Amino acid sequence: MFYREAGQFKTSYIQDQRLFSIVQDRWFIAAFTLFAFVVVPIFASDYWLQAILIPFLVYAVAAIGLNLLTGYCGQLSLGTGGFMAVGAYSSYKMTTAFPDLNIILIFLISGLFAAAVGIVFGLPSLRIKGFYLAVATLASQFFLIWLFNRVEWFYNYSPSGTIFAPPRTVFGVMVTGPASTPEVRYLVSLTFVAVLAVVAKNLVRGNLGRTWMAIRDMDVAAEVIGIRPLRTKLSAFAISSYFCGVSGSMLLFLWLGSVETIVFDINVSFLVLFMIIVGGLGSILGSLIGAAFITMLPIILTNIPGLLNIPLNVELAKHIELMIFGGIIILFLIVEPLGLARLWQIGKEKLRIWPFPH
Amino acid sequence: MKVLAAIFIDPFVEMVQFPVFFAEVITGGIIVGLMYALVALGFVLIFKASGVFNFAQGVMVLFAALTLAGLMDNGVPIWLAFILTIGAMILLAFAIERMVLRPLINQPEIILFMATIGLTFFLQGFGEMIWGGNIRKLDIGIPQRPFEVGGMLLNQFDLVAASTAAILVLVLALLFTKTPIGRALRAVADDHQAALSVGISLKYIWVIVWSVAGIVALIAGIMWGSRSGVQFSLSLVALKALPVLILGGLTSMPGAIVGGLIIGVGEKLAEVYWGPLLGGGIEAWFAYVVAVIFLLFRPQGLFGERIIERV
Amino acid sequence: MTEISTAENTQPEARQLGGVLLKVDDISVSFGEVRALIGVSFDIREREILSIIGPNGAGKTTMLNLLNGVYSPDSGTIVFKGETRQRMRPHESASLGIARTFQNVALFRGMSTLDNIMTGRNLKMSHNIFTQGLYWGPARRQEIEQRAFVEQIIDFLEIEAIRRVPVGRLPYGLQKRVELGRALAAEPTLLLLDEPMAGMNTEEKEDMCRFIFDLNEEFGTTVALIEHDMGVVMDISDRVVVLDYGRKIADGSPDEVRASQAVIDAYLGVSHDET
Amino acid sequence: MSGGQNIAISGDTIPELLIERGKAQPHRSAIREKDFGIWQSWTWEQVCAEVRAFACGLSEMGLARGDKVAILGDNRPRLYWAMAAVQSMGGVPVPVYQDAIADEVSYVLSHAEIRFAVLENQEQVDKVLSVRENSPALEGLIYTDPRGMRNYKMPFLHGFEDVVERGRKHDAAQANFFDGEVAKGKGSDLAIILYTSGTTGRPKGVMLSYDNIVITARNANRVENVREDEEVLAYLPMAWVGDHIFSYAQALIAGFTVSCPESSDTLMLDLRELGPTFFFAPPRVFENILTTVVVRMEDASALKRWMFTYFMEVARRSGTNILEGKPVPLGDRLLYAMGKVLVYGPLRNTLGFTRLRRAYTAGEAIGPETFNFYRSLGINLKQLYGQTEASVYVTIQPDNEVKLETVGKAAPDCEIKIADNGEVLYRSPGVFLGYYQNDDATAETKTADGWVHTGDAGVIDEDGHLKIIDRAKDVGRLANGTLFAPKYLENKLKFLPAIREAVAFGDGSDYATAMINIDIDAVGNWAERQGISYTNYIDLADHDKVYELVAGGIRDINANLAKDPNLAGSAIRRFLILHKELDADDGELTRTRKVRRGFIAERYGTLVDALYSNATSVTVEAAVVFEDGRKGKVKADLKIRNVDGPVVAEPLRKAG
Repeated sequence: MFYREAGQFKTSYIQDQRLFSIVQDRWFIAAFTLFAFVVVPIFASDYWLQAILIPFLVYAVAAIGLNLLTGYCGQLSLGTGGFMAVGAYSSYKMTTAFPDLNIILIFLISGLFAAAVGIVFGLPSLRIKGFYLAVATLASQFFLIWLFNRVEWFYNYSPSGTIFAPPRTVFGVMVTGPASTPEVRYLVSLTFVAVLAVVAKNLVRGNLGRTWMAIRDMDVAAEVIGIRPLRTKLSAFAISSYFCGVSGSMLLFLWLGSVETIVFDINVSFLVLFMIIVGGLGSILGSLIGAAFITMLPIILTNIPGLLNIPLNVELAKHIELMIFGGIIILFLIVEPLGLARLWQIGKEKLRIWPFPH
Repeated sequence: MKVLAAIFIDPFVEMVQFPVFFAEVITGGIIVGLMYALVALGFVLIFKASGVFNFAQGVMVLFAALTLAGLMDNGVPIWLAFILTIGAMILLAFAIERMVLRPLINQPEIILFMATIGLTFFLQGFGEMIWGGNIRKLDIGIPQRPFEVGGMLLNQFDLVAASTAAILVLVLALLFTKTPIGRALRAVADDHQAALSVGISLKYIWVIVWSVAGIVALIAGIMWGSRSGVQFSLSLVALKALPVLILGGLTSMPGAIVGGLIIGVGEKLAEVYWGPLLGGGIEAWFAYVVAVIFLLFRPQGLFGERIIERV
Repeated sequence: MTEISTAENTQPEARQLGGVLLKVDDISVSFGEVRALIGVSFDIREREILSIIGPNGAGKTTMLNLLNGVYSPDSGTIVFKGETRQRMRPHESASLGIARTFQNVALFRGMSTLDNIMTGRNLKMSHNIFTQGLYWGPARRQEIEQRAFVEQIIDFLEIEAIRRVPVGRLPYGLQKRVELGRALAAEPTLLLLDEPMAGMNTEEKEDMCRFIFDLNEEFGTTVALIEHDMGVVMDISDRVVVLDYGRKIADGSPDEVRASQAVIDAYLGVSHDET
Repeated sequence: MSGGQNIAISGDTIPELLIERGKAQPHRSAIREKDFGIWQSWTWEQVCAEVRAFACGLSEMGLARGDKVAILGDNRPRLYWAMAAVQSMGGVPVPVYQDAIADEVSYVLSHAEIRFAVLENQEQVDKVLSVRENSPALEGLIYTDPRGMRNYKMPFLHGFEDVVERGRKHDAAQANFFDGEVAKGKGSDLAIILYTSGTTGRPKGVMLSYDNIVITARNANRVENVREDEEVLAYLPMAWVGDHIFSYAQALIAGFTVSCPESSDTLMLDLRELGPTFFFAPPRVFENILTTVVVRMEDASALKRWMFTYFMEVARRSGTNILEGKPVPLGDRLLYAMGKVLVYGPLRNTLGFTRLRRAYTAGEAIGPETFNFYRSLGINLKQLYGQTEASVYVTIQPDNEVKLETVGKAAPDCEIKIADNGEVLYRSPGVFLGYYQNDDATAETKTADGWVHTGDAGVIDEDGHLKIIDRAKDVGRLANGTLFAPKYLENKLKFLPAIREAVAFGDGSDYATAMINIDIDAVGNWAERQGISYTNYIDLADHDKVYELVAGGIRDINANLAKDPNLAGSAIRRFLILHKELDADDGELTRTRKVRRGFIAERYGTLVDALYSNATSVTVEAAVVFEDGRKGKVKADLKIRNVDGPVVAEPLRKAG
């Protein structure tokens, strides 16, 4: 309805292949970005930032990462939590070892560690597929968590086994540690999400992304046209883990401030998996939507009884929440396996050809 | 040098020096292994017949145990509680077939897999909502008395558990090979279309399989439950059953047993003899790593059917 | 088809076939008890269109799978461009310049026509993650270049209209065409087509024939294809190899093959879909 | 200067203008072609270079001044360049309809003594090769698309690029040759020969001079305020004068960009992408688009359909007025504004008309619904009246003076007069030189003092708008001398939804009458709503209510006619509804579904007589060909109905 595409013709492939080729879309994105960067930090309460927006952003990065691996390359992984842990712990080690190193830089490097680990645990994908692989990734999950639990070196021998985000500044602004304001941490997280999302989008629309999807859709045919299965899968594992790693660092430094290994246990892996199922497998946008949905859900669920002032003891609420979670996942798989992103896409198409139905 | 010795020499020396203890460790491993096998069996059943990798098997174990324990705590006589629980599991099977499997028929198996993960959450929430989240004791009167054989301590309970597992496997094996249902199940497993064409209702098959899996889960639940109480952690046992499963091969019942034993024993040995070196607690991942390394050399598992790519 | 329509007013040069491009030497392969191919030998010559025919289960597809490394022979050798090899991975054969299509279309269903064919260019593209992630510099440039090349294939196969359509939604005939496009994108020296016209109506078959002719003409691509429609085979082939129960029973020009007693027997022996 | 920001360029011939344009705006895009998925563009500078090179190449091949060069193919940049190149060398391009069959092509080739032919692709090459021997003058063929040409080894076949190459060398050798040749051209020179597919006999080659084309185009650009930022889709045949003026001459003079679609079957998509600002199409195209809109809306959700119909109603009420800046009640303005967001805007977008500043239609009478539909959407759709012989423009509807039934006012510098027999004559700078090698034809069409017979009968209404009423030869007079234009009446009748076909009589009689074919679908629906049951066409056609319906329509038409003093007399007094649908298989219609009045008049003589008696019914027995080809007879009693129109005695008496 709002689209006016007549006359938006392309005279070069550059125009034709740009990220948002429709003018109206570009306006929308611009407006939205402005809103997210300017309006939100001004008006959002600390609760909103700390309890909803920042977690959302942190998980969004992980979700994008997992979607690259599972949604685009078709390799189901249950090891997300482990890779996030690698990011968190490696950045913790780095920043405590080199306090002067720019924290942003550390985030980016921590991703590399996760990527390396990802490659190691991706190796089995050469030989094993599907469920077997999924289980293999569980191995990484358990092993890594165990590792960070047992090897005191990782948490600098602190008796509690907890790691803390030390105060660090960027351009004189305090971005981590107890003294940092939620606004700042929100903005940093948002920047990471924005940049990484674009990077991911570029990857999947480029040659690499196509080879991933080729492997996903029909690996035999893919190999026949010259795609090297191992290299392709490993690249997916590496990049996916990179995203998860950065997400892990963000979780420690920009959200919680202090974590123990329990934070990264198997349930995180499931949580992120749910995000991409609900959001949409094989869609970057979907990863974001899914992350938003799953982070909001519990908050909504816990608030509903309050709003309807139905007395509900905490434990019961917890159980119901679990049920609803599971229910929603099954529902989505049945109703719209391609997730919310698909619904969004359909809606957009309808607007483009409005008033015609198809 | 010291380290290498600690890894490659000392443990074995130890084993030889204290054979009885070693034997105890082994038997302990076997028992645990059989318990794993019990859980793994549920997976295999469902996977064989419906091609679904039922991640929820573990929670079914918890659910079954919870129901049984819950009923008994409310004064229901054991035999009735047992029957009621079985009924509940069959009901559950129906519900799952109707609400999850049927709508998702012909979907890629990975989707079904994810659905069972959703199911896991749902069942856990459901079970705990009804019976509460706190730990329950489950005592169905299996004697726990320890006794000694050839100098090593054994527990009657363990023997019971072991034999139950063994019997169960035997029964299932018969069910699958001898009865018409079993043959039908296998037909479905091999080729849905074929199965349908010979007039076997998929729906019917699935309900049966999931019911049987439910009952298996109940048994496993009883075993684990009476051992270490009924609580959420029970469903984690399932996670441990996964490596057993891929080790044995997703489609092989003997595989599940053997896999269970290997994992059980291996894990115990590793924990006892090598664990200390690594700061202990290695059974958290040992099973997985073993399984993965093994898979690298035999992707289809011990007894799994070979996957051949058709072009 | 092209040739016919212009026959009366042109002097089409006699098709001169080059030297041997690929040599199959005494190949045998079996799966378990099944002996799929037994001591088969023949060669494919540069710039020719070679048809491999035979009753169902004669081992035709298996032969293609051997040629591009999906299977490896139990015994015998394959010499391609002068180099002998026992076994190799499909992606290696792809980088050597062998492309193929499949009997039952093997497209990447999640992708559009354009992306499918673009994927066919993967060997021509770099894998630098950083430039791709930023969609900047070389990465962007190569995307543009390859797009331009792919568009020529789209133009060649006359599928402009379905450029953006997810291949899953396309009718069978068009899917086959897209798959051919994906194979062509690799600029192969040897193109293996597994029943390119199966399940097509007459018109689609004519189109497909035209494309096979044209690509053989324009790009000088050598084509080895499996086909059941004898009319087509006799029409477009320079030479024909006939397999029956894993053995080669004839090999030669369409006319020679048509005359061969062995072939006649083989085809009388089987009573089904041929021609 | 029109459009303000336009850069005016001077020059008498197309080549001069092209060079000027190239100098004036070297880097502005001149032409585009949807190819390989994007709109490949060429700047004026590049176009000049291509034309220059190709021109030199042609003369290398021996093209001499005055030589005729055929251009055959879809709208393609290279073919347009070829035209310009030929003109630069003093040659005469002769575009041929790309879908013409071999012997039509053959006729043009030989009649115009073509020496060279520039052909789009293998298909066209094959076509020409098949008839080559009939035209001895033909020396060289040039093809622009090498696809499939590999095996064509004839010496007289050349690829476009090769010719360009040769041209470049030649140009490098003697740099000022090209400009020299261009300089030789004069405004009065023959610029192009356009063959008009005459309704009867062989096509005639209309010779147009540079003056004809350039001056006409300049005028058109001025009055229609055509600017250099226009976008035009060149999709109508290059051999048709319209395309030559709109997307060749006017484009060059105004300096706007012309775009060629990818292929005929992607036309609508390309149209949507391009979003032209300047669009010409014959009525049927507009009608087809409207039909698809209706069809596509049918399977929309109920809510959407309601919204659509509601706002289209709003548009029908006030859209046109708003477009023409007439006063409209505030309420409607608001509704219309809302509709713009919800319906009109999106609809124009999906049709590709978002940026449309003006759209033209001509050639046939356009139906009221269609015409009003577009105008009510805020699309400035206008009718014009033109001919190849006039370099298109004879009359055009000025903005805000658009009337459905007229074709507008005289184009600039164009004089119009109506001959006594009602035929329209015009004289304008665009008037053609003559028919190529057909002086007789020229003589009978064009008077010594430059007036051209259009062959159409028309009248000029009070505010000076020309109204075309029929072919001149078909126009007759009633006994009392008032003008009688059957086609005009028939069109008016046909535009009634209830009527499918109509045949009007009256020449030499006291009053006009008509035979009607009802539209079985439209009337059928209406009948169901009225609760009228019927079994088949005859049954329905015979129904009194149906007669009533038709009579009502005719009454309105008569009222409408009464407004026009020239036509008031020809009100329809009596009519009957035919017992069978007129059918091409029975020879009652031409294959293009035009009624063959004469044939019908004699076949149904009895009916005609009855119409002019005062019988109230007549028995008819007509031969029909059934579906299965069997011939048979149908017998029926047909009612004849009088229509009591408004009394229009006055003009009758005057005329008498």
